[in-house]
Amino acid sequence: MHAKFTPEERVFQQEVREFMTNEFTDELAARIRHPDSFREAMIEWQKKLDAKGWAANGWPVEHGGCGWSATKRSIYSNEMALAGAPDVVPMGIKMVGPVLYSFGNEEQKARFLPATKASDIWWCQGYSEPGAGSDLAALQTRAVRDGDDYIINGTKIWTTYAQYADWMFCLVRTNTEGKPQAGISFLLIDMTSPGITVSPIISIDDEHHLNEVSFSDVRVPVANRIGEENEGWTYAKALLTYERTALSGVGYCKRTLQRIRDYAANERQGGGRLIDDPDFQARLADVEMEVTSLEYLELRVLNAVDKGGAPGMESSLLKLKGSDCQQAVQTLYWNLAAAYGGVLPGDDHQNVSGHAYGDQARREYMFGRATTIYGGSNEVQRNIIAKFGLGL
Amino acid sequence: MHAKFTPEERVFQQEVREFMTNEFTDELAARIRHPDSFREAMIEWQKKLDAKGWAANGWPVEHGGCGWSATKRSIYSNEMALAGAPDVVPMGIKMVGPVLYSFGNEEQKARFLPATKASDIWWCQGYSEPGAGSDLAALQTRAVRDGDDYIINGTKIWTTYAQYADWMFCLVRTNTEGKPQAGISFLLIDMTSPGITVSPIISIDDEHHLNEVSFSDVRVPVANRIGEENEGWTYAKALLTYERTALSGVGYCKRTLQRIRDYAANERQGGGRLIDDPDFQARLADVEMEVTSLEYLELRVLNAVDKGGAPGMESSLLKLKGSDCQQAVQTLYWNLAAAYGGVLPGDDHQNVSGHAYGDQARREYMFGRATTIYGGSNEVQRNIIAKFGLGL
Amino acid sequence: MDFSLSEEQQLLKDSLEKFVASEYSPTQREKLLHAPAAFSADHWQTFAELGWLSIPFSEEQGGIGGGIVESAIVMEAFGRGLVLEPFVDTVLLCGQVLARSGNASMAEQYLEPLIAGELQGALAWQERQSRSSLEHCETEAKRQDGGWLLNGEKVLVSNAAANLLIVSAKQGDQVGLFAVPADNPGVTLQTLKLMDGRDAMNVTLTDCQLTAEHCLQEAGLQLLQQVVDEATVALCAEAVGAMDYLYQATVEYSKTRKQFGQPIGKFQALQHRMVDMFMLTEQCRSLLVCALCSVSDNSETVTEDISALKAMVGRYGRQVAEEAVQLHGGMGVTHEMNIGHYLKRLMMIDVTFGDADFHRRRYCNARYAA
Amino acid sequence: MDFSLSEEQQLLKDSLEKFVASEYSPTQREKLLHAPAAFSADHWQTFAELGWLSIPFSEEQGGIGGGIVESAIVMEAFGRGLVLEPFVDTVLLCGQVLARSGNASMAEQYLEPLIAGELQGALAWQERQSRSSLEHCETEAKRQDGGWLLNGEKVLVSNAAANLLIVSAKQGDQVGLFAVPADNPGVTLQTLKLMDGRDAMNVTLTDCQLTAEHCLQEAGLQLLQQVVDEATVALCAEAVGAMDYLYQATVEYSKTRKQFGQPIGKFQALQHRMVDMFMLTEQCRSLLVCALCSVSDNSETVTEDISALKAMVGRYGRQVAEEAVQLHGGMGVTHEMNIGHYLKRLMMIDVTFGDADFHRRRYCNARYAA
Repeated sequence: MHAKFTPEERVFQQEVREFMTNEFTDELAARIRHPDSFREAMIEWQKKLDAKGWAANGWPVEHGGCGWSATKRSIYSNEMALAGAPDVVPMGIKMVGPVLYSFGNEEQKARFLPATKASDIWWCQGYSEPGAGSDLAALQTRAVRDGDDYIINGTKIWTTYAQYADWMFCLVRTNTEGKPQAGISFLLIDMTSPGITVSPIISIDDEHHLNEVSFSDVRVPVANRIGEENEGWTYAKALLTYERTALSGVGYCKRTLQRIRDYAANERQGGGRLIDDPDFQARLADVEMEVTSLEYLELRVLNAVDKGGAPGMESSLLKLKGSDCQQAVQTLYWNLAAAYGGVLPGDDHQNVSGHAYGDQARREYMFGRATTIYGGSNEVQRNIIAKFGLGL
Repeated sequence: MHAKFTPEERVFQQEVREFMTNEFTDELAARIRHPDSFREAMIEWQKKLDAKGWAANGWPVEHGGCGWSATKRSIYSNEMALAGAPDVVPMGIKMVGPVLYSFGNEEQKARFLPATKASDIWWCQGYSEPGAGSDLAALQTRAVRDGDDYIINGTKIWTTYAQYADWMFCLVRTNTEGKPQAGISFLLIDMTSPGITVSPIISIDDEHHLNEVSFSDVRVPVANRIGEENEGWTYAKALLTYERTALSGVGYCKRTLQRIRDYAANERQGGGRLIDDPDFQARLADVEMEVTSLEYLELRVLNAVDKGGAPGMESSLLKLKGSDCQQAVQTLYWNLAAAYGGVLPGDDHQNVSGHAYGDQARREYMFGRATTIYGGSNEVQRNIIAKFGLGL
Repeated sequence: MDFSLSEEQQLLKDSLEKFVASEYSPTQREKLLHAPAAFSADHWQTFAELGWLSIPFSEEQGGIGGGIVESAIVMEAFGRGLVLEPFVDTVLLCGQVLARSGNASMAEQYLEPLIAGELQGALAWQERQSRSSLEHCETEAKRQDGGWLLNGEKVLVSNAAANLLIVSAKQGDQVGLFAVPADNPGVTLQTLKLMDGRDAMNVTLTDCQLTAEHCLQEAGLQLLQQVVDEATVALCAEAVGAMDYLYQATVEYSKTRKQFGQPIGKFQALQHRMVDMFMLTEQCRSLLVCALCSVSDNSETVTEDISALKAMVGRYGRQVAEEAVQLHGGMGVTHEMNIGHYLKRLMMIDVTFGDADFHRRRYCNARYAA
Repeated sequence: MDFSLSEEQQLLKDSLEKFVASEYSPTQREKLLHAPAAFSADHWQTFAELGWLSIPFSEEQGGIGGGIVESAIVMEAFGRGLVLEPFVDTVLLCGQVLARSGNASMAEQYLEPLIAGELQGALAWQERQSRSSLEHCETEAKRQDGGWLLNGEKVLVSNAAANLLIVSAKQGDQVGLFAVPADNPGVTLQTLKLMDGRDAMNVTLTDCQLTAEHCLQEAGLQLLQQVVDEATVALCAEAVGAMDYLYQATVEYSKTRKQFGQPIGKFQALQHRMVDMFMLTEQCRSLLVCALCSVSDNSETVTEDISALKAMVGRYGRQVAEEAVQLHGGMGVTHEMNIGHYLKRLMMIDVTFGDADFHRRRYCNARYAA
């Protein structure tokens, strides 16, 4: 049992670090931060990763994946996080990608996989509905067969980045009889189809990430259905597992803790430095220990996967603990920023507050409230672990 | 809104303080601490309180109560706790007493109330059964009518101080049909009746407080039934409310915190005093604030009762928060004692450990584990508050 | 000991609750956020007419002689409705420093318009390096020509509508308190928009000249601490009002929102968490009662009692709001639903006049120091 | 990076689990509590025969060259069964100080009987005033006649069966380590019974004379800290084994215990709490893996990693055990049921070599010091 890197792994680490330093420029970072340039800049970044062969690193090698060991995956995401570079937008490469190569037919794979890898398609996820949040199987959006098409009517909600999306992967009801889980199909929907309306939802961080997407007699070719009719739940469940593994956010936590330590070393409190305050230290240490334990929990899961174990209930554990850790880090960041975190950005924000990070601390705290809600709320994760993990 | 005492209240406070100082002697305290002399010494103490007119202070004045205001009751229990004096054993005066004067007939009142007040009867409570813990209504102990008697068969468990008791107040099943709450009767049982077996249960503090009490064809006169047959649940529910109000333990918490502060001022850690350690201070402060909030929660309830409000759901809140606070105080006490708390008493305990309080810290922590279980577990209290307090 | 309200206090409470119920629906409030200085000048006039602005002033000063309990009654009602008008800043901070400073000329000049609703006030104490410490003040006051010259910078000063600033400034070894009209040519103001919808400002004092009488107290730290302490209690009352709203709104939402075929309020795990929200609210209310009595009785433990209250409100206020967001699910994270606005206000209350950790340490220092 | 066990490690694990399953039922364990020194001399001989006592010693010293991972494998299995035999005291504390001290004569004299199961050891470091600090040592060692004279008192020394004590003692500015036979006429022992069933002792040293070679190291603090750190990791492995047992036993109990007409494991609020017990256990196991790698790799962050592990195990170990007691209801508070015994052991592990707060502060000092 050891956590050391081999010489080859060290070379890899150096390669990733250099790539991030050279390619993730301050200019690119600034464009990603700004809502107006976010989409274009993210695609540019993902294309850089793809050019290096890393965009879809977790996919099977035959579809352009890297076949990395757990150690290499951990090195990659660590270096990425430490450079402050964002991972790819998850909906394409991390969510629908695995469904496509696992359950799609040859034509679908050929049409969508390379384009997804190259970020030529921006995907969004059409799962939640106003009446079906954590109880996903209660979804009501109807797809009625009409010749070679389905006709879709209904509403999806909390759809992240729908305003940017070219395509949506979507769960629809093709049968209203039997158990709610039966009768669901998995469709790929062109967002330019007539009858789709995307309406923004403003979040409590005052940003526009989320949308409501409504369908009024939208035609979707049957050829865009993944797998069998009424079997969509099976594919979605497999996807949820991937999604949860993608959600631990340990890299984000580590990077933010690094920032917090740096800022706290410069923050003055009365006479001294905040980082020397025993109460602040105790609070910081509590969070750091939780994050280290999350990091090793994730590494243990990845290690087990390397040895042939499939991510099952552990992925729920990672989602649960990961979202708790992210919120704990965000709370600490907010504590650090204190009243300066409450100042909304003005024309001259940095000068005004004297604390450039106050604005970031507040946004991340606010944005992070959703972490324990989406992707299956933490309450649902606990139900899943109780049932499948503990046999209750 | 104020918390000041009137001159009359100040005189009362002085009177209680002097009584405690004079009557609760070190010699008596020592005998109460020792299991062999506990029963006799407690009766002696309760008789002193009764002679002063204070034993059954919460009873209606016509039965020997004091008619105190919330302020006076608070002064009384505060002074008692600060003197380290134990309150009366609750089963008689605090639990069965109110049932007797509320629901007993004249003969029962005459026979039992004065003797209970004078501590001439030691009561125990026969509620829980092996299959009926928090789900009290599931109790199975049968009482079958036979002329002027009931014949009792069954088993009660977790019966505190049954080894000392003269009488038990007891819930038995007189009807097996209908809802489980129907068909329960409330009986007073002479513990010297043939067919009763009391078996000790040793707790994790290695002490004998609890017992199993089994009934084999035990005859109980119908005259010892409180109220109507099959209506016992109603009387028991009323009693549970009284019991929970009696369980907040704020006096105990305050006295123990005082001890912890005193000991921590003398405990050496490396070079300095433990009380000056910022981590210990923070932990102590967290608990002290919780206890102060419990104290004022209780005072608010008592104040409302004075103004004519009946203790309802608030009593569950006091039980819930009170037991949490007691355990928090005990954990802090254990933290203070650290490894010395693990030493079991020997012939020369104080010398051995060098920390007289280590033994006490461990015992109280261990004994306190039951606080969140008995009298309706905290899980059941939460259910009650959700249902009756929040309407869920 | 008596925790009940007097008849007058109960009437005050009723009229405040009536005002909030009729004037502070989420839609009405949303509109006010876009008004100048982010509150309603009309409401402020109503407050003056109803006598609310005169509450904590003595009768000689034109008030009705109310105390900390009356202030808490106002702020708890305001907390339930997320009322935006700057009662704490103008009446409890600026007004109380004026009223208690012993400087009759300033009191005479400013209290009457303040009580009449014609003057807004603010307390400018915080500086970039001070974090939550009142005494760590680097703004300087120097005597000059029989008057004073102030130089320095104050940040995050609440109430951007203020006509009069109370400024703390170091003079020698002491912290003095000064009444500084906002239109003094030595004053530069920069408005900041805060997350809870309010407007604050940074204040720069550059050779700001004041007459001698504008010095309220040359050694004012004790007065400053006392006024801030009592305003802190009022802020905590506001927080308790907001927490009360949040747990009740969450319970109501859980009765209507269905998942897995039943209202989510039927799930035991959620029931227990709502019970905890209720319990945390009642705990904060209990420490509020404790602090109110302590201030009213001028108790020896007043510092500990106020810091205990602020520490608990800071921690549990945010916890209750976070739980409310979580139990509202997706709806909880939208700008449209008011739950998030309560969260933001409770977060701001936590960081005003020192957060939970700051007050826990202050409690420790008051209670355990050798 | 590789967290899997080698084939030999897996075999060791299997044989340990087999031993615990066959020899450590609650009834079997209860009997051992009444044996001399509260463990089984027969079991100890079995350990010696199976080679377990030789695990962490180099081949030159008669061992099999195992490392921290092997020690953790032993202790995790022992934790699941609440095994009483003093593996940590004799093998990991006394044995490792001897093995690493560089004092060949003492190692030669004592290691062979120790590995053969003929010698019991203990580490006598704690003093009345030291609390958890290894360096705050008032027992004194003075040079005399070419040897040493020790005076002082050590408390709560684990393993009352010890024939050989490793004693820390101040000599000048340094903390020396000495091998002190328990039958030295200058040694007085007083046995203490501990709540987890074990026997400890207070040790008084009165003009205790030792030859020069009994001084293992004159400046031994670093060695002492290193050996204690690694033993701490092993204790944490024991705790993880105990936590693992507790959450599983609670889940099983909840499937059979009925209340309100159904197994209590069907109540959602209890399900979520058992999920948390499981999660806390997995978190502690994750930090155990981290610390094992850190020790094995001789990482720069080894102090932080060990203290993080001990802090988390201290806090969550007790929390998991308290929840297990609570969810067992009345049964959880009886001496008869073994749940309470696990609680007691986890409480003792928390307070051994510094509790959760002590190690959090040590973590802070290592990580945030300017």
